Amino acid sequence: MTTETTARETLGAERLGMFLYQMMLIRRFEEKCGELYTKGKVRGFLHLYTGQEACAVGMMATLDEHDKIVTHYRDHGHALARGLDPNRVMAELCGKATGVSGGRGGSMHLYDVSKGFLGGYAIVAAHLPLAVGLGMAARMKKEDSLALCVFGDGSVGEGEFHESLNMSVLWKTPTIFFCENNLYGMGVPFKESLSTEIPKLAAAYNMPAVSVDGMDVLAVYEAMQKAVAHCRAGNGPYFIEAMTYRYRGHSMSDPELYRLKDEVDQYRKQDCIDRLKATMQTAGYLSEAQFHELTERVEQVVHDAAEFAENSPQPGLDTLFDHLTKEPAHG
Amino acid sequence: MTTETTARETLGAERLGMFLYQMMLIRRFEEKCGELYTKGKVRGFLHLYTGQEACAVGMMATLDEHDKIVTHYRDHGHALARGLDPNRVMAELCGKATGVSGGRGGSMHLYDVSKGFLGGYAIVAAHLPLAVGLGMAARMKKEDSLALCVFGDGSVGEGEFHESLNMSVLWKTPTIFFCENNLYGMGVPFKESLSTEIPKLAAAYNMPAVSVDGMDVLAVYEAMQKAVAHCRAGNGPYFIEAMTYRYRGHSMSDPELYRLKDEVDQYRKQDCIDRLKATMQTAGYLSEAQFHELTERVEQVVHDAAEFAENSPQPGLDTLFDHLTKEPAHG
Amino acid sequence: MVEMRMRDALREALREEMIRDETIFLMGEDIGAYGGSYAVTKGLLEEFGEERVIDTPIAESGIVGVGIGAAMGGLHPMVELMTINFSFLALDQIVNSAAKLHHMSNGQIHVPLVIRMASGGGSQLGATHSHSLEGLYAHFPGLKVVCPSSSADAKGLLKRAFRDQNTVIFIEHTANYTLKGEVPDDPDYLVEFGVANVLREGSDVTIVGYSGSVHQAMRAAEMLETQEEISAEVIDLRTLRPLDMDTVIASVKKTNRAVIVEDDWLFGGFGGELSAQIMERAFDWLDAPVARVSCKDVPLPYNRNLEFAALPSEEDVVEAVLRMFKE
Amino acid sequence: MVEMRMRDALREALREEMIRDETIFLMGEDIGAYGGSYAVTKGLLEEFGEERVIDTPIAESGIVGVGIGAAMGGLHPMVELMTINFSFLALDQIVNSAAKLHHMSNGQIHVPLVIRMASGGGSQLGATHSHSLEGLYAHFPGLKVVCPSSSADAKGLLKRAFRDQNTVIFIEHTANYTLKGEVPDDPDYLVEFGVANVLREGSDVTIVGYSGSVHQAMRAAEMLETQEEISAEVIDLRTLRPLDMDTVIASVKKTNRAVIVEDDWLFGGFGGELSAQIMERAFDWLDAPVARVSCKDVPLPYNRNLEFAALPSEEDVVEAVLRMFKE
Ligand SMILES: Cc1ncc(C[n+]2csc(CCOP(=O)(O)OP(=O)(O)O)c2C)c(N)n1
Ligand SMILES: Cc1ncc(C[n+]2csc(CCOP(=O)(O)OP(=O)(O)O)c2C)c(N)n1
Ligand SMILES: [Mg+2]
Ligand SMILES: [Mg+2]
Repeated sequence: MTTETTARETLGAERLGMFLYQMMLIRRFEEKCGELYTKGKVRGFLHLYTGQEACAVGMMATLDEHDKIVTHYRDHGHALARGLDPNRVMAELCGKATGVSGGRGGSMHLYDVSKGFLGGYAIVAAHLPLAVGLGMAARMKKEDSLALCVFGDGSVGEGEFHESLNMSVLWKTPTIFFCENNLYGMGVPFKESLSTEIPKLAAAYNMPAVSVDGMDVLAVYEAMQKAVAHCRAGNGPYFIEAMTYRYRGHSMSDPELYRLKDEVDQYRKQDCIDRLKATMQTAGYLSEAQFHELTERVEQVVHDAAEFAENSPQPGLDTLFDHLTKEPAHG
Repeated sequence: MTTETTARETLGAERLGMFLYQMMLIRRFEEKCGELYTKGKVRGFLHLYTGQEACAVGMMATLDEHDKIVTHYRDHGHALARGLDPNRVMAELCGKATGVSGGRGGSMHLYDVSKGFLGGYAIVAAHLPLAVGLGMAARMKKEDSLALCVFGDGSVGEGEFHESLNMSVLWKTPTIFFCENNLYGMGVPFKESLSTEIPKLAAAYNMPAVSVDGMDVLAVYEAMQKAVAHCRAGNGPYFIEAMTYRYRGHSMSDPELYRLKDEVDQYRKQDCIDRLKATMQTAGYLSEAQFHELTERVEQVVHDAAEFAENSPQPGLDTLFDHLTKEPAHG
Repeated sequence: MVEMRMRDALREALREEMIRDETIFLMGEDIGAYGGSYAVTKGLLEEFGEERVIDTPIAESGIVGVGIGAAMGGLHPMVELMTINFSFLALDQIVNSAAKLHHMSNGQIHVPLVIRMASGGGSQLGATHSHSLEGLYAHFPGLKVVCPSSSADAKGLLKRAFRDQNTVIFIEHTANYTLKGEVPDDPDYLVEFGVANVLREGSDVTIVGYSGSVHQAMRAAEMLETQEEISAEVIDLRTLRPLDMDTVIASVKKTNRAVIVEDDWLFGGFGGELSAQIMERAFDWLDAPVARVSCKDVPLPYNRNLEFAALPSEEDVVEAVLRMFKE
Repeated sequence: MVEMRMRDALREALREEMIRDETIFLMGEDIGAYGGSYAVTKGLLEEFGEERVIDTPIAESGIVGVGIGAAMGGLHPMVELMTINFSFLALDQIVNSAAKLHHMSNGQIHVPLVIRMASGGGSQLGATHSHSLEGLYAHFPGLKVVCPSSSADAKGLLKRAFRDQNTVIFIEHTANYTLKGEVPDDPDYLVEFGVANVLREGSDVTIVGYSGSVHQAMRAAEMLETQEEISAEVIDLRTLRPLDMDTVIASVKKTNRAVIVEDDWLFGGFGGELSAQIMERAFDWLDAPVARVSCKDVPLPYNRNLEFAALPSEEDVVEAVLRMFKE
């Protein structure tokens, strides 16, 4: 409770309203993606983020514009919370030329370098060392920026998890490892794929490692603030495990044979949006009218994004060989 | 001191004599290898084991004949301590048809399946998962055997270290991870390649992990006894770090620019052979005559091995395509 | 004979082999409760229990290594790597341990292991999830590389894989999973390795495919027949290592022309091997250079139009054949 | 011009480029105090300090990934993987991250990274330590693959690699490290990618090599000249991606015969690509099938005789050429 009070008060009505808006936007955006997938407008693998919104919003709120972000394939929430244009994100999911990756990337590979959003990665754990390298570059260039790396509980079993944590501590890189522990890697409960607790393992590399309630945006925000301060002070990496839950299947083709409807319902009761809404209402930060307005705004933005995507052109066939390699600077 | 007394007394003069003999054999064998390398009889990469003999002898003394062993490329000591024929080991180093691997393997790849010695592996850490699989097979076949996996401190940074430890605990495989920490991975001090202490990291996976004096054969023996008992009782894997030191360079081509002669001399003062010899003399287990006799026996065995290797035939060129694949059982 | 989809035929093969041989067990990512990401192992956890159907952590190198160790320990594991895209992570274990141990140990060790994975593009999964690496695996001595194109072959080849004493890389093109076909129900139905399948006889040109590309080859052959009165022979290689070149060469000596179709990138792909061997062994019979129809030299884009433009199509095959007849 | 061994030429290239461009730094296994396992980086730690010459843990995938990240972050790293044998472990990072990010991000990201590794057999290092994988890397769009055969090329190509904005796989055959040759001392001496080198002119047959095999090709050419009065043209490809086929084709159109020499296994190797392209583009000029001289289809054995029997030799090249003239 103290945590909540402190964070709530420091942030104030306006920023909390922003958090709520972003979480609602992500929620609605994801629902729309699901619809568009069913209609065949979005294709390939689609991994929805509903349930986990507090993670994305809480983490991004603490970063500077110069910070760098790499995340996994479940990346829409992170992209939107980082401020990528919803129109261009949706266009990307529809494979359009106006998409953030020109239609080449798709749902799993959103990029916006102008925002330091260096991509969603689809090979589990492969972006962890990239985040160490990004931190290393920041340090070597004497920049004050840090690298945030988001990944799931299932990634912890990969060798690169280990290699990356070790190197980040050895070289004191300003890297925040943010593990969204939604209890499953596809259909496998993380307790069946990992012999230990995630923060315990991370701490064994000699870096600070904490576990927070990932369905409480304020808890995520506070943990991230500490992590950011730690990195900016030149103390090396920091590890956060956020306990969360995804409401939908792993991807659109998941028959969800491995968990019970009951469990999902249980987690929906702790919904991050409901919780922040309640907190704000209790604090007198949010009237019903304001909430209604937010809902409408979100509806409009998502509607516009879908329209934009729909009306955008396909990339031309003549662009097939574009961007295969970058022309050498020397000519 | 108590450790030493207990182990010394339980083992008695005969077994300790055997330990001493084996360590002396390995020492002399390795020196001979070095000579033969200089003469061009042994080629390729040659990694000598001198200084680390207590590890090999202490560990192998605790195993049963059904147990399985996989080790790294610095494998002569393990092979000899496991009871592989010195003649055939030396013949292998010389690439002869009579070698334990028919001359195909060389120094880094000694095999004797009849002794459960399933090989030296030259890709750092690649044999760790094999040892988990061997343990798994033993468990699934309800055999009482276990798998011993030997590797160096440098291997700890590889992803497969992590993947293997995790799976061995998850599946409770009877696997002993034995890390010979000789302070360097080639020229890199392990403190510069690992952000933490090895047993601390291993313990984080939820398995027992200890560190022992790897230049004291009795300490190694006792630690291994506990590990073996733990595995045989069905409790899953066990981790041992043995602190040791290699007297020679990483391989024959190592210019040793990364360490001082002084450091080597320091470690030579704790030499495992000298120490066991002193312990045995104090206990009245070893007369000068007996020691002299051991020295001569070792000399003879190594001499014979070199002769055997020298006089053995090369594999025929017509065998080049042998053992590419095993013919299917069904026809 | 029963009609079934390839995924069901594969499941039947696994079931029958697990019943036949108690040393066989399955391990892999999401093969248990989830039923396998392409539903191949669905129901097997329930039937055979947790000891024989094991969900693993996401750790490709490690799980292949565990499979190798278990095989060395006397079992016959099947490791499912979900998709071939993730197998890059396990390549060291496959190439340096599984493929070489028999040779390096002078025949003392062998590694009876089946590694299954889904392969191929065309589903808009993007650049990292659309690889075709059958040819890459075929390059390494010590392995066997199998890539069925039909339900019957899938069953017969997978069962055959479990009768082998070596590591078999078993590659399933995702586009084939839902194809239906007649499958013999004889529990000893095996398809031998290294025996190509002449799917269609013809006299004017030989079209060689494997894995997914067999179907483009067949469709192209039909188009050639009906639209151009060109009679094409179609050969499905079935296994790339061992490779049945004799069947291909005999065909080319009859037709005097050959086209190779594969999903993988053309440059440095397996088609080069096939093309070179045809030239080496049927030089004097060739009326035109051997043609290759393969993936364009780009990572596969997500966008549908771009992806289709990059992948080889039956139209591309027809075009390649027509070009031969024009020159 | 100074005469130096290839390893010294490589070191010079690194030094000069590090002086020229502050964003360049080196990381890798034992490149610091040890000086590099083939002594290429010897002295650089002392000269440039620990910030720019970084010893890494043994973690191939991780260190390549860190290099990619650092490149994305605005630096130009060189990652040394010690030998190509260990690069299997880093292949996913190389193929799925380094090679594809520029394309997948629609040109927003690029990965200016040089990955150096030693390659080749012939030193009795056994099956796991004797790979030749130049061709394997050349298969993947988005990469550049460079494999010098002389001191001058080594320097000019490595310097050129640091002027590139993409990931360059830089492969050094261990047999070349001690070869001496004249090297220009101009700090802006660059050898362009995609320009093959005609090392020797000839009129009867074209011998194509790269990396280590260039030297077998040259020795074979001399044997052919002195012993058989056959005039061989020898081409060093220098880079496999981009590949300069024009030079090869022009030569074959002149000589009407071609032999490809490579250290890698023949089956499914890069020689197939070369052979196929020659046939495709010079079909009517060929008097005999293109021949391939490569490694036998076995893991390389430790024993010297067996290893030599497996690897391609100049005698094998001569034989292949003579066979062409006999048929
Ligand atoms: C190296 C690799 N192996 C397997 C996969 C297939 N795969 C995609 S997502 C996933 C589960 C990852 O779970 P987690 O990290 O917990 O993330 P979540 O999906 O729960 O957000 C798997 C196995 C992959 N993409 N990459
Ligand atoms: C995957 C891999 N990377 C690099 C190497 C090269 N290499 C051989 S031994 C070695 C050092 C290993 O050190 P450690 O594990 O401590 O064993 P030690 O040699 O000290 O016994 C290295 C880097 C290798 N063989 N395999
Ligand atoms: Mg998860
Ligand atoms: Mg060591």
